[in-house]
Amino acid sequence: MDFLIDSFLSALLLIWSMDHELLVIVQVSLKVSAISTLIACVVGIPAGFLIAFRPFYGKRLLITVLNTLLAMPTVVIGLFVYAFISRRGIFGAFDLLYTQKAIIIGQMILIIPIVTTFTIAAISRIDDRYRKTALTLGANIFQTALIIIREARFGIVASIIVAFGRVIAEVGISMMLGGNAKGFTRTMTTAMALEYDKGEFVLSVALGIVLLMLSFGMNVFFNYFQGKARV
Amino acid sequence: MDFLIDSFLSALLLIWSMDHELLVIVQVSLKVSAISTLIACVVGIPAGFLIAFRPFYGKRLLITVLNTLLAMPTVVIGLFVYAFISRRGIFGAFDLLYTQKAIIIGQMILIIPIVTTFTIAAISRIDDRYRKTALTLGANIFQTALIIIREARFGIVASIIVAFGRVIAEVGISMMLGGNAKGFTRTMTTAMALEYDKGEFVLSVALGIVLLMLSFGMNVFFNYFQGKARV
Amino acid sequence: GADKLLTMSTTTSTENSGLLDVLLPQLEKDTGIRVKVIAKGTGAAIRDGIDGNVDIIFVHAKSREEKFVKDGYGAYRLGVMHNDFVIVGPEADPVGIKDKRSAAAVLKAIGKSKARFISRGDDSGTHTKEQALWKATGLSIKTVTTEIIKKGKKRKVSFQHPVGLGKWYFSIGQGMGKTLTYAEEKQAYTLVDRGTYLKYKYGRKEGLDLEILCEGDPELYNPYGIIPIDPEKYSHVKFELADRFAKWLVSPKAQGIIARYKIQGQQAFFPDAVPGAK
Amino acid sequence: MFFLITFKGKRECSAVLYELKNLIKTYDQRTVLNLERLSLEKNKILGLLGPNGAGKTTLLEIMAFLIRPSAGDIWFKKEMVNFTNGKLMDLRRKVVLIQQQPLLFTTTAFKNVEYPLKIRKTPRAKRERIVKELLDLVGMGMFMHASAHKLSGGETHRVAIAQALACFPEVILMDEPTASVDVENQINIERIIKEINRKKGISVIFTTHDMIQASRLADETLFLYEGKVAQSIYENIFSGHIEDDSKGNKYCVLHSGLKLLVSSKKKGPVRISIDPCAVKLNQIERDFSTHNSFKGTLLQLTNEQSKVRALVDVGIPLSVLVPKEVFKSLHLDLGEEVRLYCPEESIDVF
Amino acid sequence: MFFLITFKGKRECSAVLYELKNLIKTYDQRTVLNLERLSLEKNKILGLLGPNGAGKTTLLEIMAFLIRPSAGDIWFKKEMVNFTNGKLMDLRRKVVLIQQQPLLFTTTAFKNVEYPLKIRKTPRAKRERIVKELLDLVGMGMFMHASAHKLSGGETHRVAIAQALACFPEVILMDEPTASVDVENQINIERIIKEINRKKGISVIFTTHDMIQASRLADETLFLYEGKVAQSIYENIFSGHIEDDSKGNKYCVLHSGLKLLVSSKKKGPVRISIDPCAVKLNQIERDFSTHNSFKGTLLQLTNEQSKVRALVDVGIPLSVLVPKEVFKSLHLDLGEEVRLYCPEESIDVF
Ligand SMILES: Nc1ncnc2c1ncn2[C@@H]1O[C@H](COP(=O)(O)OP(=O)(O)OP(=O)(O)O)[C@@H](O)[C@H]1O
Ligand SMILES: Nc1ncnc2c1ncn2[C@@H]1O[C@H](COP(=O)(O)OP(=O)(O)OP(=O)(O)O)[C@@H](O)[C@H]1O
Ligand SMILES: [Mg+2]
Ligand SMILES: [Mg+2]
Repeated sequence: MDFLIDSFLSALLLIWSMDHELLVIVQVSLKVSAISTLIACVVGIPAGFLIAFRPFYGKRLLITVLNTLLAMPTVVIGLFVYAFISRRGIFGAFDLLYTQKAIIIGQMILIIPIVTTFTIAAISRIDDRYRKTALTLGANIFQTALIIIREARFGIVASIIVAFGRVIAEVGISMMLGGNAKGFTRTMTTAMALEYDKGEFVLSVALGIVLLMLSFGMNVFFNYFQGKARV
Repeated sequence: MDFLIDSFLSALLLIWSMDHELLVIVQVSLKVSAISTLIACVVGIPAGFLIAFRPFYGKRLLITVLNTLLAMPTVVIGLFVYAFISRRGIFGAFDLLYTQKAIIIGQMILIIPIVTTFTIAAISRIDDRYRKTALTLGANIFQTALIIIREARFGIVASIIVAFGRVIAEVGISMMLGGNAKGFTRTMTTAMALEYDKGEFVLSVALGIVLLMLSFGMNVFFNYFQGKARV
Repeated sequence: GADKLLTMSTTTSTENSGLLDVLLPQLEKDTGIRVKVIAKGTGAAIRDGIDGNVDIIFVHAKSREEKFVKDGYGAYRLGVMHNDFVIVGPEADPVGIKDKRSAAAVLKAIGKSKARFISRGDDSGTHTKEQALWKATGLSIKTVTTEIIKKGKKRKVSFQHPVGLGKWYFSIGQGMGKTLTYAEEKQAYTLVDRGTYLKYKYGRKEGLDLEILCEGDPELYNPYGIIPIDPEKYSHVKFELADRFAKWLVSPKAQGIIARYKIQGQQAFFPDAVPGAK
Repeated sequence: MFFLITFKGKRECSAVLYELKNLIKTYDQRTVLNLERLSLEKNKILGLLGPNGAGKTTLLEIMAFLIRPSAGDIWFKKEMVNFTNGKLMDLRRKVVLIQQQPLLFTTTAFKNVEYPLKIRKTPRAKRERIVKELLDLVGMGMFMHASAHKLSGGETHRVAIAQALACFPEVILMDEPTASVDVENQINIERIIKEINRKKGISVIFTTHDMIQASRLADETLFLYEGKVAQSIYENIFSGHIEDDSKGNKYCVLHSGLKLLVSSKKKGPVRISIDPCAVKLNQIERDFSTHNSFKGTLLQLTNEQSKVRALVDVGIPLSVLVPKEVFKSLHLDLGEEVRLYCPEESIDVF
Repeated sequence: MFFLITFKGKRECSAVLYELKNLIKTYDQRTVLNLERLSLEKNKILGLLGPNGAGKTTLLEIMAFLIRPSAGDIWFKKEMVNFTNGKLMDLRRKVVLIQQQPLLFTTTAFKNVEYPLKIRKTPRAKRERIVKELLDLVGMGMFMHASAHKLSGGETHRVAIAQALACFPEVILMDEPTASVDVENQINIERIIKEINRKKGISVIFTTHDMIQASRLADETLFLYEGKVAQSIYENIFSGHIEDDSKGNKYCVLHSGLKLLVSSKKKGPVRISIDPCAVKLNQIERDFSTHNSFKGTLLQLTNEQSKVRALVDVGIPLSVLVPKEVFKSLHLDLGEEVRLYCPEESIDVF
C-alpha cells in the first residue's frame, strides 16, 4: 500500500517540479500517439465505412482478417516494420529506425484494425433510413457517408478513445522501433519500462500516474464530443 | 524480405513439428486469455449495460474515468497488482505471483474497461422502443436487459474480439505477473519477447505467426456469431 | 549538430547502472559528440550491429563480440571495463554455499540439492556466463533445440540447462531486475551482476531480501567491450565519430570516470584499458 | 378459435380501471401532460383523440407503466401505483401497449409473437399453436418465418398487434392501431378489438386521428389538447390569426382565407375550434346574415346515432352535426351547394 | 409566402414522367414488385393504393432511385435510368421521397430542414428564412429548436415533409403522408400538396390506405396488388374460404360469417374483391333473390364526382358506388336499413 501512496506522491512531485526531461518525454508521447491515432482515423473510419456500407464478395473474410489483426502482438508488428526499415530492409535508406516516425508507423498498424472494426460495428447498427433520407435529400455519396458516420459517432468516438488509449499506453513497439533513446524517442511508457527494469518501481508507477492524468485530461475533451453525440 | 519469408516458413516448421514445448505455450496462452476475456465479459457487459441504461448522477464522469483506464499502461497494472500479491502485499499469503492466476487478474483489469466502454457505446445506440416493448410484454428487468444486449450484440461481440485480441497479444502483464517461467507461465507473447531479446528474430516472428493463425481460427468461430447477429 | 550524433546499441544493464549518464555528458563536453542510446538485450544489441542500424555497440559477451569482429561487422573491439557477477540467495542459505569460492562448485551444490535457482534464460551476457558455469560443474546438461529457417536454410537455435527444468531450475527469460525480484519472491538462488544487485539491495526503500553468498571467483568477471561498426560493411555508419568515441572511452580520463563511479557507495565497474585509473 | 377460447373472460360489472390525480409529465421544463382528475372504467373501449403532441402517447406510456409521471398519482384497479419500488412487473403483465411505431425484435415474426409466451413459461407445443393462430388472426400467417425487420410498415404493425395479444392482458393500449394498416385489415383489427372487449372483457384504450373510427369503435371518447382533457369540443380545429376591422370587430382569418367574426381578446396567431353541433346547415337559397355564413359543397354524410355528421367543403372541410329529423327536413343531396352559418358562440378561440 | 414565391414553377404540358418496363424487384427469391408496363404523367397528383405488402413502398423507393430494381428498365423524363453508373445524384436532386416512417437526423428540427439547403449551398440567411417558413407551413414553427428525436409521431412526420419541401424538387413521393398526422394538419398537408402541384407544377405521388383521401386529392389513382397493377377493382377486399353445398354451388364464407355465391375454381382460403359499381343498392322492402342479397345499415355517403359512394354495414362495411340520379331516386336516409345485392359477376376471387 505504501508503495502506491509513495507512487502517487511522487507523481505529484514530478508534475510539480515540471522537470524538463519529463516534459520532453510527455511531449514525445503525446505527439507520437496523437499522430498515429489521427492517421488511424483517417484510414480506419473510411475503410470501416466502405466495408460496412454494402455487401460484397469476401466481406466476411475481410472482417475476420481484421479481427485477427486485433490479436497482432506488438513484437510481430515491431519486427515486421523493423524488417522493412532496418538498414538492410527496402526502406533502410530512409533512416527511419529509432525515430519517432518509426513508432508512428508501428502504432498505426496496431490501431487501424481497432478503428476499422469498431467503425464497422457502429455503422452496421445505423438504421438504413438515414442513408435513404440523406440520398433522397440530394446528398452525394460523401455527404451521405458523413451523415451515417455522424449518426454512428458515439461508437466511432469510443473506438478513437480506445485506439488512443492503446497507443499512449503501448510499450513494445515504442521500445523496438523507437529504441527508447533519451530525448529522441523516449516515451512515457518506455521510460516506465526503463525505470521498472532499474527497479525504480515508485518512479515507474509515478510516471504511469502522470500518464493517466494526461489521458484523463484528453478524455474530458473527448467526452465533450461523445456527450454531444447523444443529443 | 528474406526475414519475413524465413519467419513464415519457420512458423510452418514449428507447427509441423508439433513441438511439445510449443503446445504447452499455446495452451497456457489460450487458457489465460480465454479466462480473462470471459471474466471481463461477465463483469464488463452488465456494468456497461447498467451505465448505459439510465441517467444517473456522475455518469459522464464515470464514463470519462473508464475511458481514461483504457490508457492504463500494462506496467502500471503490473506493478499495481504486484503491490497486492507480492509476498509483502496484503494478498501475499495466497502465493499468486508468477502464476497463471496472476496474469488473469492483471489482464482482466486491462480489458474490463474495453468491454465496458464498448458495451456502453453499443447499447446507447439501441432504440429505446426495444426496452419499452420488452417491458410491456411482461419481461422482467433481467429479460429486458437480455433483449437489449441481444440487439446490441454486433457491437458487444466486436468488443469481445478486441478484448481477446488485446490479451492474447499482450506481453507486459504476462511478463511481470506471470514471470515467463518456462512450462508454467510462458505464453506465446512472452516467448516471443524472449526470442526477440535474444536476437532470434526469426523464431520470434514465427511464434507470432502461429499466434495469428490461432487467432484467425478463433475469429472464424467468433465471426459465426457476429454474422448471426446481423439476421 | 545532427552530424555529430552517434547511435549506439548497448545492453540494458549498462544503461540501467546509470554509468552512461555520467560518461556521455563528459563525452559531449570533450568532443561534441552526442550519443543516441538504444538499450536492449545483448543478443538484440549485437543484432542491431549486424543489421547496420547503429554506429557502435557497447556490450558484454566477449566470445560473441570477438566473433562479431571476426565476421567483419565490427572494425575492432576495445576492452573497456569489467564488473563482476555474484551468486545471491536467501540469507538462511539452505544449501550452505557461503564458504565456497569457486562458482562452479557452488552451482554444483545447488544442483545436487535441487535448491531453487532462477535463470535469466534470455541469452544475455549473464545467461551466457551462467550456461558456461553450469557446463563446468559436470552436472548433466540438457540441450533444447528449435529448428527454424534462416536464409532459406534450416538452422537450429539451442539453449542449455541442467536437468531439472521447471522443478528446481526456473528459466524466466527476463531482464536482470525482474530475475532478482523473481528470486526474492521465490527465495531462490541466482546469478546477478554486482551493479544491479547493489541497486536493488540498497537503492530502494524495501531492500532486497537476498544476500551475496559467492563472489570473487575470476570466472565471474564480466568484461565490457566497445566495437565500432566496420565502415567496409556499412558505408553509412559514422565511423569517424564512433572511432573517436571508442578511443575516448579507453582514454585515462574516461577510465577515471568509470573507476570513480559508485553505486550505493561501492565501486561498480573496474577499468580494463587503464587498470590503475582513478 | 384457440385464442378466443383460452382468453380468461371476466365480464365484471363496470368498475374503475384507472384513476389519475393531478398527473403531470414534464420534459425539459415543458409540461406535456397535466391531468387534474381522470377516471377510466373497466371493460370499455376508450378512444383517445387529440392533435399531434397533445400527449396521447405519453399518457398511454404512463398507463402502461413504462414512463414515470413527473408528479401526481395513478391508481390501477383501485391500487395506487408506486413507480419507484420496482414492482411494476406484476402490473405490466396485466397491461400491454402497442406502440405508435412498433419495433419488432431482430428475429423472425414467429419468435416475436412467441416472446411474451416464452417469458410466461408457456409449454412449447402450446406456444406454437397460439402463435400460429394469432398470426393468422392478423392475417400474417404467411410471414411466420420472415425476418421481422424486413416487413412492410403495415405488416410490422399487424405482427405487433399479434404480439400484444399473446400477452393475454387485461388491458390493451393501442397507439394508432390502424394508422398504416390496409383497409381489409383495418376492418379486421376493429373486429378483433370489439371481440376481445365484448367476449373477454378486455379493456381497450386506443388513440386515433380518425374521428369516425373513434365514434364507430369506442364506447367513450376522450379529447386531449395540450396535455389536458379538452373542455371544448375537439373538432374543426384550425389555425389562423386575429385581425381587427375599422369598427373594432375581431375576425379570425384562417390559412385558407376564411374569415370568421369572433369574440376573443386574443391577438396574433391563434387556433379555433368550431362546435359542429352549433353550426347551422341550410339550403343555399336561405341567406341568413352577412358574416360567418359560407357557401360550401356537401362532401360526405355519416350516420352517428341520432345525428348526421355532414362534411362541408367551405375552402376547408367543416364538420357539422345535425339531428336526423332536421337533416331530413332540409332535403339536401350530396354534392349540392349548401350554406353554413357559424354563430360567434360556436367558435372557441385558444 | 417566400416558399411559394421562389418555387420555380414550370407548368409544362402533360408529358411522361416515369416509364417502367418489366420492372421486377425480388427479395430473397420472392417477387414483391412485377410491373409489366407503366407510365406516369408529369404534373399530376397520383394516388397509389394497395394492401400491406403490395409493394407501394418498394415502388416509391425505386422511383426515388434509392433501391435498384432486380430487372427491368425505368425511364425518368424520357431518359433511361442507369442504376449502376453512380450518376444517380443528379436524378435524386429532382425527386424527393418522404418515407413511411420518416427518420430525422439526430439534431434539431431546424437543422434537419436546413440540411437539403445546406448541401445545395444556399446562403445562410436565405436558408434560415426558408426553414422558418417551411416549419410554419407544416405547423411546426414552435418546435424549431426541439431535438428531432424527441418529437411525437405526427410532429416527426410533419418536419419530414418540411424537409422534403426544402429540396424544391420536381417530383415529391410521399409514403402515407398523413398516416399519423392530426386532422387539422391532414387538411393542411393536403392543401400543401394541391398547392405545390397546381401552382408550381410539382408532380406528387403518394400512397394511402384512405380511399376517400385518394379520390379527393389525386388526379389519378393506381392500385397495386401483390406487386402488380391490379386489373380488378381494388376495393371491398375480404379474406374467406370456399365451401361447396350439396348442389355443387360454390360459396365464399368471409371471416365475419357472410356467405357469397361465387363462380370460381379455387378452393380453401381465398380473397375476394367486390366491385362497388356492380353492387345493387335497394330499399329494404324490395327483396330480390335468395342468395348474395344482404340486409345492412347505411353508414356513410360520400360525394364522388357523378356518383355517390355508400358505405353499408352488412356485418362488414361494404362500399357501393351509385350514380347520383339513381341514388336520388331511391330516397334513402342515413342509418336506414337497406338491401344490397352482389351479383356473381361483381365478385372477383383471387
Ligand atoms: N422525450 C421527450 N423529450 C422532450 N419532449 C418530448 C419527449 N417525448 C415527447 N415529447 C413532447 O411531448 C409532446 C407530447 O408527445 P406525445 O408523443 O405524447 O404526443 P402525441 O399526442 O402522441 O402526438 P402524435 O399524435 O403526434 O403521436 C410532444 O410535443 C413531444 O414533442
Ligand atoms: N428488405 C426486404 N427483404 C425482404 N422482403 C422485403 C424487404 N422489404 C420489403 N419486403 C417485402 O416486400 C413486400 C412489399 O413491401 P412494401 O414495403 O413495398 O409494401 P407496402 O405496399 O409499402 O406495404 P405497407 O402498406 O404495409 O407499407 C412486403 O411483403 C415485405 O415484407
Ligand atoms: Mg403519439
Ligand atoms: Mg409501405
